[in-house]
Amino acid sequence: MTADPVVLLALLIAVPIFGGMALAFLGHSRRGPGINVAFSGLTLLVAAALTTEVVQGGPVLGLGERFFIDPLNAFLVALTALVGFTTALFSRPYMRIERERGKMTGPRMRLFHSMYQLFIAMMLVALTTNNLGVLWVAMEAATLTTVLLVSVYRTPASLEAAWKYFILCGVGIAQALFGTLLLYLAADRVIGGGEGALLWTHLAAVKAQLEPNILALAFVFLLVGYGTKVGLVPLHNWLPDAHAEGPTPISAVLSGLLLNVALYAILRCKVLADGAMTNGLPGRSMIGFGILSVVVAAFFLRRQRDAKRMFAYSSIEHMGLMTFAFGLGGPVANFAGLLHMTVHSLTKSAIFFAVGHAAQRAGSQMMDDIRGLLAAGPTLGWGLLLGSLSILGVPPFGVFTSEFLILTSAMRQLPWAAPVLLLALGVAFAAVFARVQSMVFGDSNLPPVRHPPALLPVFVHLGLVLMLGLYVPPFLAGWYRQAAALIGG
Amino acid sequence: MTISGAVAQLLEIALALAGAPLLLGWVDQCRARLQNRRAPPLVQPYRVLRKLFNKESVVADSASALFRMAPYAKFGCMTLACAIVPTVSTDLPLATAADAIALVGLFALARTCLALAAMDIGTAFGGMGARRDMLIGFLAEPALLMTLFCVSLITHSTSLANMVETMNRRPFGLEPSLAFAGIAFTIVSLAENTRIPVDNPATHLELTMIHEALVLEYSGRHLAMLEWAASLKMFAYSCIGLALFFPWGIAEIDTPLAMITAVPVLAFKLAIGGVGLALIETISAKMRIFRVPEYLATAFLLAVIGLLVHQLLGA
Amino acid sequence: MIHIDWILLIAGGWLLLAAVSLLVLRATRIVARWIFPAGAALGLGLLVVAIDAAFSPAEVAELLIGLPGLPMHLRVDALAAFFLIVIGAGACGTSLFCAGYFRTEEGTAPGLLSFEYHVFLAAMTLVVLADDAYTFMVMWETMAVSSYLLVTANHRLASVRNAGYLYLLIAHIGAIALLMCFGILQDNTGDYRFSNLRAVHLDPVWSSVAFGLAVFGFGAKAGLVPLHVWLPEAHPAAPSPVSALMSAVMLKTAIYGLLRVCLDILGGGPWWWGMVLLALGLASALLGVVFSTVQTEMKRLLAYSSIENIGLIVTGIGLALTFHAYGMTALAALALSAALVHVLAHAFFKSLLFLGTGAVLHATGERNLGKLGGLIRTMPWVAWLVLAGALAGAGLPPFVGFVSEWLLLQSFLLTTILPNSFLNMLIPLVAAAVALVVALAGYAMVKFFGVIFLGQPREEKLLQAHDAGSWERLGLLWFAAGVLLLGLFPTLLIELVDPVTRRLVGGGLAPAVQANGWLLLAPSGIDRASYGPIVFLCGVGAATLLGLLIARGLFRGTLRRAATWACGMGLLPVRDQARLQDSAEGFGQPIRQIFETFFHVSRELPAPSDVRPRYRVLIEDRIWLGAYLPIVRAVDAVARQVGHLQQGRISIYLLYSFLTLLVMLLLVRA
Amino acid sequence: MRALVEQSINLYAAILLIVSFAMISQRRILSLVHLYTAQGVTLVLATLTVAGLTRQPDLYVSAALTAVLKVIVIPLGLHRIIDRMNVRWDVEPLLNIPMTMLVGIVLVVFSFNLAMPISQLSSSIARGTLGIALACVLLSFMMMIVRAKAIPQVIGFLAMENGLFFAATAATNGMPMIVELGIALDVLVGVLILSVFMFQIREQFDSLDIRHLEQLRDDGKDER
Repeated sequence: MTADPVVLLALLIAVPIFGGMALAFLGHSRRGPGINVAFSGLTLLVAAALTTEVVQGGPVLGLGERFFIDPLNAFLVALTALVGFTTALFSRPYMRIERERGKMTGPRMRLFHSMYQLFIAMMLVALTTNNLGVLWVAMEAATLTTVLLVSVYRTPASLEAAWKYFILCGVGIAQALFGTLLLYLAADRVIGGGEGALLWTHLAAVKAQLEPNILALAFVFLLVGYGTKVGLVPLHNWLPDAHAEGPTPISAVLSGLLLNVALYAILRCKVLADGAMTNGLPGRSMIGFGILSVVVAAFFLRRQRDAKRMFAYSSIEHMGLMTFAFGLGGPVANFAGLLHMTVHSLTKSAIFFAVGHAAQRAGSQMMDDIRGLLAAGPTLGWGLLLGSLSILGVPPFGVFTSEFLILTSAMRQLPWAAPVLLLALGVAFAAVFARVQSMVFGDSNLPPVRHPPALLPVFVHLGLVLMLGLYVPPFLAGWYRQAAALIGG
Repeated sequence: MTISGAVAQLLEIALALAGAPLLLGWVDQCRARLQNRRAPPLVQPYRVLRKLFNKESVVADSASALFRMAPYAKFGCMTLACAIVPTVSTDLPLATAADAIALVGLFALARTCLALAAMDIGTAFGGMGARRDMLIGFLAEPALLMTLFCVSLITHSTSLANMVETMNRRPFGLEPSLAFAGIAFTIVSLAENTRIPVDNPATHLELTMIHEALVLEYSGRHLAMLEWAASLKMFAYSCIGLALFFPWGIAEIDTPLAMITAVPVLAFKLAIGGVGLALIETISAKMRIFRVPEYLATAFLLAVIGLLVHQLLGA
Repeated sequence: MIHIDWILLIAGGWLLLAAVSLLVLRATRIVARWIFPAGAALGLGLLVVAIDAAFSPAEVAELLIGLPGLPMHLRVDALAAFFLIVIGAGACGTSLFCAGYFRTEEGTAPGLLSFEYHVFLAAMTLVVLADDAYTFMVMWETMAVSSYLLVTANHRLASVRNAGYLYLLIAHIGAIALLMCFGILQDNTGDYRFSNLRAVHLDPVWSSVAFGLAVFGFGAKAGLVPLHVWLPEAHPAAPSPVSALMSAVMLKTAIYGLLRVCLDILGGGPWWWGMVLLALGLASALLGVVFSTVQTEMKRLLAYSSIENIGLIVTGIGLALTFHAYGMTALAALALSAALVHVLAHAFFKSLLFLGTGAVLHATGERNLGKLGGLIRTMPWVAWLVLAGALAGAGLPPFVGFVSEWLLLQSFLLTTILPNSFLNMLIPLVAAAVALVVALAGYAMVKFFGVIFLGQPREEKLLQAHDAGSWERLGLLWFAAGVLLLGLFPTLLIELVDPVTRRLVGGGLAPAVQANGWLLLAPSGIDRASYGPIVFLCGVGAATLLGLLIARGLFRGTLRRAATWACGMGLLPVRDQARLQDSAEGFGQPIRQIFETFFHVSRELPAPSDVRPRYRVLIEDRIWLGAYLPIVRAVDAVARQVGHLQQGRISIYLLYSFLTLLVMLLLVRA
Repeated sequence: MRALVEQSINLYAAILLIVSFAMISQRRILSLVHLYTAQGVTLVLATLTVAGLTRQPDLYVSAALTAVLKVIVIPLGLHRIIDRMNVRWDVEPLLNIPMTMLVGIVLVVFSFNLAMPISQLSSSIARGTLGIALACVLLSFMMMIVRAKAIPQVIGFLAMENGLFFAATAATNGMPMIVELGIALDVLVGVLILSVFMFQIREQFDSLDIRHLEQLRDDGKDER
């Protein structure tokens, strides 16, 4: 197919926005979930077409330089569209059951579906925009949409979670805005005012001339700001609450996509900061945040009794690991970090699907109430078991691949850091696997549910992760390499 | 292998089979004399064997084939042991088949067979005997091995014939490590041959008996084989000790005729040894079964100290 | 390139069988009668190919899959080939046994079991073939996971679940250590091929760190003290054929890794490396054997005995490393050969014993030694075949267990004066300890065989025990034959390990051995030491025959069968008479007394007034109580402290963010 | 004349700072809203001034936006909420007020010396005010930390937004139009959502004291 990539780019953003509007009216109907799936599928198709275009034709820069696709965001766009689609598939039966149990009502369904589409749209905007200001706006918008999704059950717990999510992320994002402002200030002196001064491509072109002092300040604000959304310790506190109390599909996309997008934003800024500064401050601060997150999250894992909460902490741990990798820099570590982004979001969303369904059947998210998933439903049990093994870094799944690269390259670059990380990983393994095993094995206590779960996505994701563990497609590897070089190999 | 070698081999085996009970008789006689009792005749062991061969042998209902094979297996092992140890000559075709370590393995094999056989019937005594015997075994084997190592560190060889030759050839000199080894060896061989102070073959007191508990279920020809094997074992041990620590007068490959003189020399040495053994048994008292580990541990330590001494003084 | 292709084909075949068995998930007959025998055939094939490969030059191959820029590199050299032989032999016999074993599904569908089983086999094969760190780690962990799934086959039992958890956890921590080890070895080159790791030159400190990590990582898999705790839990939990494979083959892959990293990649090191291994090996051997003598559960007993044997192997390797450090090639070769031969020996007899316990378990449903006994009458096949394994395990001639023991002691004995007087003091002590361990192993084996198969049945149900089926017999027979034949032809074993020792320490025993013909094993000159198992066996046989003839000739009496005299207890019912026998606890009691310090013993003694008095003694591992539980407690304490970070108040959370910002800003200003 | 106008910007900046301090010290919620409105007005004036000096049409638009949003819509909304829920007083803040003021002064000093080197580099006419803007941001941040009720927290959040807006105007003569619009939209939506929340919280916990929202925790003290 030879569609104009720019058109596809426009479609990519238009489709979900339109879907959101449509579902604002149709979301509550019986066909609502179907429509949701349809729009997500359409988005996925557009993304696929765009991807093929980029694979053949290379990077795209369009719509008055406002939007672009380069190796760094190409795979993230595809990933977002894919996970968005599979999550829509999963949420179809899931939300039906929730509705029959009275946890969801018609208006809430409408809210859920339209906000879901808008959320996807905002993430795609954030990923594809070339304008750092727009990036900020999109991030904020994505936060707002998800706030409503987290609190959709209107239970005290979900309200509390949503409130914390809103306030903490709002404040964080505000700091990011200040950072963006400083960036603009710095660019202002080099390129002169106007919108061009916020276009990443322009900034990247002149990054060496940007004033280091301002950039340092700006990067701090951006790191702390977007870092809050990445869930870096000690800015992470909203994350477990939001994941645990929202509907499972939302937990899946939050962990699988939103965190990635936030990290992506940090990466964009890091490129500029690195260009301007010579003292490698960005790298070091990211390493610090990364290690702290991994270690703290590992110990938090030991204390969890709520399944979704536990895997939320595991997300913190893995985002920390990626941050560490990017902070480490160098072709290998960057490559590994990008790979880890991919496999983590696939695996983690798959896990949330499995856990969510299990919790729905058990009628409780407490892990002590969930028993014998293998006996209850082999696909469910195996999905959770394999998913957890994969996320814990057991080969031949892709998570191991990236961890292997990250840790082996860290071992000689930061000999003191690698053991700490590995210790934390050991603790995390012990903590998570003990729980998972008790959930998966033994005799089942779960009643059946009326609608068969859509667990196909689980195995699609795990299959992809398995593939990435044994074989990375050349074009993907190519993107990773170029992106790694872009981030500063 | 040479003709003389074959001759020597056959001579040794014949000598062992014929002479082993005699040695037993001699020791008993000496002991009786030392304890001024009326001594049994020298040929008493032969009479015992004949008596047993003429009695009926009773086999337990629950006994498996293992039970009936064990006595012959033990007899075989002991015969081979006697065949390997250079008593009259070091030019033995069979000696290459097993060196010192393999010899220890041979003894262990025999012990294991008998222990299993004892457990086969499934009486309280059998199990008890097996347990005690294995206990002694696992302590005695390493000690025996260590004593042999002491010698082989000097001779740089573990093949018995070679060890004996080297010991024989080297100029007479005091070797402290050998002293330790010798004492250790004596202790071990007392334990291994179920003599006082470890065990008393003359009693059947269930609290104390070890070897007798093992063979309690045997009778008739099986018991005869076991008795004979026991005497062979004692013969073998004595010969090892004599050959390693008093290696004089043993024929070598280049001096086959020395065999003729070797036999009386051996008889003489054995007689002395028997007296010594009887003496030890007379002056020492039987110890409690729980003390045996300490006793054998002493032997083990002595042997190890022997090794260390050898290393310290440098060979 | 022929061998490696064949080997890959076989591994692929196993994977194919795995896939197929997923299709016939519940068709027990098909799985048992077709898939497992096919797997056995592949194992035999691997054995043959590997034997041929051992004597031919190294071959390499690349797979299409793997990391971008790092396809999976495979390589079969002498070392790999030797361990492939172990895998092939083990897989062949065990699969044969499995064909008869998995009649009923134990918690997991037979198809699934066979899937995990064959993936396990393939993974082990590829671990040995791997020629770059990534492939190695992937296969290593695949092996761990598949075996974990096999261990937890019967996951409805809590004990099995816990055992599996402990196993996978320790395996994973070991793998993490290996990860760090390879991270050091690749030394920032970003090139993980072993050829490159060999080429990299590390400074001594780093290489010693790498060595330490390798010992930790592989020790965790091999069950070296103090990382052995998973072994006695996992082996009893697993189905017996799986225990057999894990104990006989999987532990050996750890030995392989140790050799590969320490001797091949790092190319040896300072003398104290050897001492470290020596110490660890001896500790494991002693602890393992002492614990195995006091066990009351047959598979735990064997598991501890595995720890002991691994300890002996590692001791040999340590000795070899020491000699290698001083350039004493011949001695290093001798010690290494001893270790390798023991690898093979242990693979055979331990499989035999574990499979035997499997047959017993199936026939009686009883794993507690206190409830077994007298099975030699109801299941003669199993009993007599297992006897061979037990004797080999006790290190008795003429079985294979003795050969390795003999070689090991030789390598201690023929120590010419080392340039290090401290070592000269040490070596004899080590030799003494080894001798002690071997003797104790005999004790444990007598207990194992005697209590299970001899004496009177301690339960009525044992009288109905049925002997093993034909497939199971075939499997047992395979290993029993191996145990005997390998013991009778040690020269062949030496030929087999010769290429490996040449590869690793640059010297071999083959020439010296060939000089004396195939009858006689004399690795260092016939006048120094020699052992001829065949002559030995013939000698014993002939003498036994002689004894038999003499007895027959002289015997005048008659032979009569009668009930045993049990001190007048004959009036008791049979069951209570059987109670008079030594129990498993009783048999272990002397050892328990002598080595009291090893255990943490808690007794439950009956009071004089007890109506139904009972005596229970619980024996625990001091290491578990003293090292592991504190770690768990520490982690929990830290976790509790960390938990306070998330104490619910939003103001505090905002404060975190605020302070973080301020701190970062200060850092920037500074 | 021009000089005078330029200095007027600094005056507005000073007013903003004072208002921020007043907010910290103010207990009555209603007067908090008033202060917020005052802040908005100052902001509008400042924006207009800069617009007039730099002849930038964008700035007029953003000034208008500010006027509509932060002077009219949001304060009205807040008033209605306060009436509906009749919450007049904030409970005692977590940190007593004099203490807060002290910390606030420290923050001002800190942000001044942080912004000093940068504002030298700024090409804007109002470069000196960057430090003040930063100070406002940090002060509102602190206010959010110490206040224990939902509404003051929200007002703090909005004040923070104002500080940022002022920074944008002063330091860089305003962000590009598209960004300004986006930000304004986000703020609007955010306020809407927050007000919805406040009603929901109210009906769930029948109080706006956010110290009820402390059930999700991992320090083992939870009763779940």
